[in-house]
Amino acid sequence: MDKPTLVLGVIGADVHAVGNRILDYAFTQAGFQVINIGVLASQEEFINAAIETDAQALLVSSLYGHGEIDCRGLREKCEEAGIGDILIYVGGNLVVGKQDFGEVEQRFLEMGFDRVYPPGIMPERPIADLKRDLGLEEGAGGGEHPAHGLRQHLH
Amino acid sequence: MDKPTLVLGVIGADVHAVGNRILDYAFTQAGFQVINIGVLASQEEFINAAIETDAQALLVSSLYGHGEIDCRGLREKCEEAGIGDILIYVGGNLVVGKQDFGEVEQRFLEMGFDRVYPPGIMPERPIADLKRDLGLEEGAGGGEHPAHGLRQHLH
Amino acid sequence: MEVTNRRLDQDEFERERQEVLRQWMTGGEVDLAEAVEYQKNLPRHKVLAYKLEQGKEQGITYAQPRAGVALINEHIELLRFLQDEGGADMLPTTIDSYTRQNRYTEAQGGIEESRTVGRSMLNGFPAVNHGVNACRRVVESVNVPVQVRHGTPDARLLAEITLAGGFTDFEGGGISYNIPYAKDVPLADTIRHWQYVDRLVGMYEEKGVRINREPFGPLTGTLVPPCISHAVAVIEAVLAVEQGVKSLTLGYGQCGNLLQDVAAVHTLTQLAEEYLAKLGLGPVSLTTVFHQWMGGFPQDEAKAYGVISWGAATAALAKASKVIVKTPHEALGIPTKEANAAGIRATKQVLNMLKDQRLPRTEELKAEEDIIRAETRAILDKVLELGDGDMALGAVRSFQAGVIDVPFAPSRFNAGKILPARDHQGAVRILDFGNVPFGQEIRQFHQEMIGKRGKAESRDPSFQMVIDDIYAIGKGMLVGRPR
Amino acid sequence: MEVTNRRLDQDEFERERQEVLRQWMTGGEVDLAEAVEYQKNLPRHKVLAYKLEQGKEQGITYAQPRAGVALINEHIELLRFLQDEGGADMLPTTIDSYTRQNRYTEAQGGIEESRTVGRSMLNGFPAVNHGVNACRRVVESVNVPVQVRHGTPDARLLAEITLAGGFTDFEGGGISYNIPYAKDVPLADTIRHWQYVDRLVGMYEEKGVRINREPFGPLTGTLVPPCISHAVAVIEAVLAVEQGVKSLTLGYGQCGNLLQDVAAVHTLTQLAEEYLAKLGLGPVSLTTVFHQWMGGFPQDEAKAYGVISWGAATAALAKASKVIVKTPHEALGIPTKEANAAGIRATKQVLNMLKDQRLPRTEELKAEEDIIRAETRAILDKVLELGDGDMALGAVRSFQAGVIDVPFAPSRFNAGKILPARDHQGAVRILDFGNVPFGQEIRQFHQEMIGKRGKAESRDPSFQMVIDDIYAIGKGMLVGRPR
Ligand code: B12
Ligand code: B12
Repeated sequence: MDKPTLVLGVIGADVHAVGNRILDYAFTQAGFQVINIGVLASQEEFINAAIETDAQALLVSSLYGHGEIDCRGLREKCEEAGIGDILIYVGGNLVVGKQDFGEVEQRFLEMGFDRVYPPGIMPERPIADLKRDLGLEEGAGGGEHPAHGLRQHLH
Repeated sequence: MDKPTLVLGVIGADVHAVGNRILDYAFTQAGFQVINIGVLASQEEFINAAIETDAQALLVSSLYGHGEIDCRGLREKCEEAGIGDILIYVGGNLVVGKQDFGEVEQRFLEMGFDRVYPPGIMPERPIADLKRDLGLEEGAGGGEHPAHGLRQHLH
Repeated sequence: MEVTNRRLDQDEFERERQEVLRQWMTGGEVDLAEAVEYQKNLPRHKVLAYKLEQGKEQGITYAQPRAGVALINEHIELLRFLQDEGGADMLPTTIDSYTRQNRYTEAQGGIEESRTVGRSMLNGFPAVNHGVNACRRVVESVNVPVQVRHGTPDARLLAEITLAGGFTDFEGGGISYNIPYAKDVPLADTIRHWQYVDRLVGMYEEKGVRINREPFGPLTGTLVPPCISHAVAVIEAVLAVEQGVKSLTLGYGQCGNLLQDVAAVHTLTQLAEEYLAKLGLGPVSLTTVFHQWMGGFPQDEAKAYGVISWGAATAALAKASKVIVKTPHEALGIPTKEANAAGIRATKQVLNMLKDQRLPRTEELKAEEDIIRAETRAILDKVLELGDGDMALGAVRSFQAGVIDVPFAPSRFNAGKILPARDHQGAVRILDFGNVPFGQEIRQFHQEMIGKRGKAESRDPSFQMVIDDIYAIGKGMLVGRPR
Repeated sequence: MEVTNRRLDQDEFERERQEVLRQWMTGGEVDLAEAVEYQKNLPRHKVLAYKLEQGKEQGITYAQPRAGVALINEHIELLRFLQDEGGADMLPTTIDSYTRQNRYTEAQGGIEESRTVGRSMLNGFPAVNHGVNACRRVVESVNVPVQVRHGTPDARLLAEITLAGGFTDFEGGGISYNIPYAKDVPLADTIRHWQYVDRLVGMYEEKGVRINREPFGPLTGTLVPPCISHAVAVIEAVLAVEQGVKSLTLGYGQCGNLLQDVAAVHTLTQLAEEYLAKLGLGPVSLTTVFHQWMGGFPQDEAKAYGVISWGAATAALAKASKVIVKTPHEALGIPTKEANAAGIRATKQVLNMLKDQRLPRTEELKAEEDIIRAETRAILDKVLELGDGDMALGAVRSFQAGVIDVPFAPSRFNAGKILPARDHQGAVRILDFGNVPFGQEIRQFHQEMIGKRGKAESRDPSFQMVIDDIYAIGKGMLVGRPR
């Protein structure tokens, strides 16, 4: 079986490269095909890379605080590009300042993201989540994570 | 004119001696006759010293947290001993823990103290206050400090 | 009363013991044989002496808070919180001030009032009033060793109850818990009372239970020159070992100058070993405890974190065995459990980051060590001389003579003539020696060091300089410069 | 584009200037002659270069925060708060990330949206969009000097506007604001753009206005070995001085090991002086800036205070001229003004307490200094060789060849082959040298140091070790030990 493919990148005018490098390494180690478009990535670059490589997921990082502005409309653009059902995860320091994560998560779920991670998350959890969401884990299917369910519901 | 006399001490089972030593020095330098009864001083010791030396004020320190228990009834005992009108100031870390000072002040004013000082106060202010309350400062009389006024009112 | 440094006679001790156990009703709960069994059944990781030895081997500096409240359940909750949320390596039970003065009736009042008002009206845990079983509940509720920390001139009953109660470490000493903590208690009395405590620990030791003893290093916590606290620590070590204590942690309170503080930690156990050997005592296991700055703190929490972290850094660079942690509430009042845990976490972050670093040995460091050794020996040799070779007798006579003199101590058995002041780099030196028996060379050194500072500040060293130094750290400085 | 280290031709500069000032409408507000007058009228205590020189004489380490929000009034309020409540010795204006990428339209959007939602939607102050007069309002609202801090590969317009706006210090450089801050911008371009900035500063200098320039020391902030950041700092100093800059503050980001960090600060200006002299440049005024740990922080605020305070302690012991302060919110997001002020206060408490202390010179410290000097010279000599004696050319070619290689940098003009890892004491060493031109002796030193750690951890050094080190401080350690 082919390795599941994902597109990894840091969105907007954001140059934080360290977490990106670690995620690349960790997801590769975990058996994924990682297409790493690096920092300063536009929404278009994410979508084009996904279409070209037939990826099953986008892993969007935003560290520098402009995540809310930069991520807006990404789901809609995916839909327009015909990959509206692709999984989209987002993580990092998504907003300016120390804000209640519950509210931040809610905002991003409403923007169409499937999973939203709090600052400083270690790779283990998103790796497990992605395997589950892609149905790669034994006896596991997508959607049982409440957040994921919520997004499905909102769309 | 004789130097105004005050009794200085640390009340209860309290052994904090450093502030006591500095207050002794500072009030002496400021022209007062300081009768220092030191640490571990009981209410009775304060009162006896005041009667013996005909003191105009008691300066009660409590640092260790039991101030509330230790200071209770001091004003009443003074009244019984016939020095009910003596000025009583209290300062230090009066209660257990970091509590709102406004409330602490209120509690001690109600217990009959004339002035109540927050943690870590420098000697300058109480010296000025005492001079004013004793009418030693040019053109100044006692009682214009709101706390002082309040105590007068409560009694 | 006269006191000498001789192991207490067993019969005399037993008679005294019956009296002690009658001082408060909970004394009746103590049964030594049963207590020894209880202690023996404690898992090793709950025994402080073993943990300290383990840490010593691995070069770890542990972090320990201070904490105690009036009621048992609240106290347990507090300790658990400090263990789980603070990451405390070892826990304390800080005793309230009434108990410290053996005022058990007032302590009882405090317990009751705390129940009524729903917050602790006592500044610590009244272990005597609560009794043996309550202590065991405390010890059993946590996963790390628990130590009794207090300030009790006569701690005989407290020791009986808490050691039977499963505590494995007992702070204090006949000098260090008298001079800074009492006004009117003769030194011979407290030394004698602490011989009792040490003898009790010795008895546990003989029955196979290791209790660690920790003389209280910082004394008044306020500008105490290392030689003074070292002299006291060494004397208390000698007295304890004579009574059969085998495991000791010697303490020192941070002064703030890195070189002086590291030198102080380095020389502390060296000097104790030296005098123990000289007096034919030992071998014993010696470790060190470094107290983060014990004097007046800044009220601002961020600044307090700065002071706390600098203490942690010094402890780590000096490789102290453990560090006693202050909290961001220090200047204001007994900390909440959250503030206490936060102090531990800040401390542990620094300890962990500096775990594998130490201050390299330099000429300057060696010079500080040399001066501390020379000063401490000058004092201790005089103590032995005054005591005709007996440390207990010598200690009493030395305090009488002002040979040992603790700055700002409340006790009238302390001469109170010494005046400390910081030098230009913030090391604590001596401005007025009182009767501390230093030779010309040492005196000159202190005068020069303080003189340099005076020159830099264009003022003559005086009591005002001392006052400025007392306030300095609270105001965000180390050296109290004139404005 | 090819770039050489020669002073820009004045005519060419003037032509370019007209273009630059047309990049955004606010460029029209700049009038150099008037700006020089404005700068000349600033009181001395508001000029960063003078303050730094004063501090250097007195051996003071200043504290400076980072801070910037989208809207002018809020930005002024923020700076005032940091000055009054934090006690900041000098203030920043941190520029937002759109402005840094010259995306002024998006910055404008951020300004508008910030107005609408009532909180800053930008991670900094969009100075270009706000223009010259807004900058002056900022400068006039506070009592200490203000510096522009950013991360802008092409900062020509930003420099024009902010220097005309009364800022007296400008951070950045052609390498240090490209390699860590860009992906696709050729190095020759940014070096050229920063020659413009430096030339502009040189013109102010020639007209009697002293603007300080500060190359960005920490680069990616993540395990950057001192020799790499030193090499970049020296090159940027050389480039700046060539354009007429007379006052420079060289930067270094804390690695965490005390000896290495102090050695790094000590060698930084030495090496710059050495190469400036070698190239016949100078004299200039050189000072240093120490950045508290720039990599991943712990989320817990108490732990963050520990990291912050340890940075402050190192800066003070190294006698850096100033320290850039982190905040207890670092791991989570742009700090509130309260958290920012708290970081400054914790820092200043430690700086003040250590003001008169320094780390004594030891063999170990000297050894660290020697190795940093040897490594940096190995790199810089190769840079000059590759550039045929020209630092600008050499820098471009060196990055191409991986002779200078910044760990974890996003730029594709950086080789990205080097891998750093900590040794057993936490000093940052090099695990994979890539093409960094070290001789056998230096290589062996690094291998041995990391080898010792590997042995202690019973594992072979690998990328996993690097990852562990990246996470370590965030998890409360310095060295990322295996669990
Ligand atoms: C040094 C110190 C000690 C030393 C004291 C040595 C000695 N014998 O003097 C030692 C280590 C022995 C000690 C012991 C204890 N301490 Co203590 N100690 C301190 C500390 C760090 C500094 C006190 C000091 O010397 N300050 C410097 C002097 C100059 O300032 P000051 O005392 O505040 O006095 C000034 C002002 O307050 C004012 N003032 C004081 N009294 C009065 C009265 C009047 C009328 C006026 C006008 C002004 C005034 O003027 C003084 C001069 O400026 C404080 C915390 C702090 N402040 O940082 C804790 C502190 C006072 N201690 C405390 C406690 C609880 C204890 C112990 C019970 C141990 C424990 N549980 O941790 C024991 C108590 C022993 C006893 N029976 O009293 C608590 C009190 C808690 C509370 N109120 O909620 C404090 C606040 C620490 C804390 N946050 O937990 N302590
Ligand atoms: C190092 C660093 C820098 C370096 C970056 C070097 C480089 N090119 O990589 C430098 C110094 C250049 C820098 C610059 C800036 N930075 Co910066 N930086 C940091 C810092 C200290 C560490 C980041 C890091 O490397 N962490 C280590 C890695 C391993 O962790 P990570 O990035 O968080 O990624 C992990 C997880 O978050 C997660 N994750 C990340 N993305 C995703 C995505 C998905 C889908 C999933 C599942 C998981 C996931 O997995 C990763 C691996 O565990 C953080 C604060 C912190 N965290 O301590 C600030 C921080 C991110 N920076 C910040 C800012 C604002 C900036 C600047 C604008 C400057 C400024 N104003 O101070 C510029 C921005 C430049 C730009 N255009 O982007 C802010 C962001 C604020 C906010 N969101 O509110 C932070 C939080 C600091 C702060 N509190 O102010 N920075």
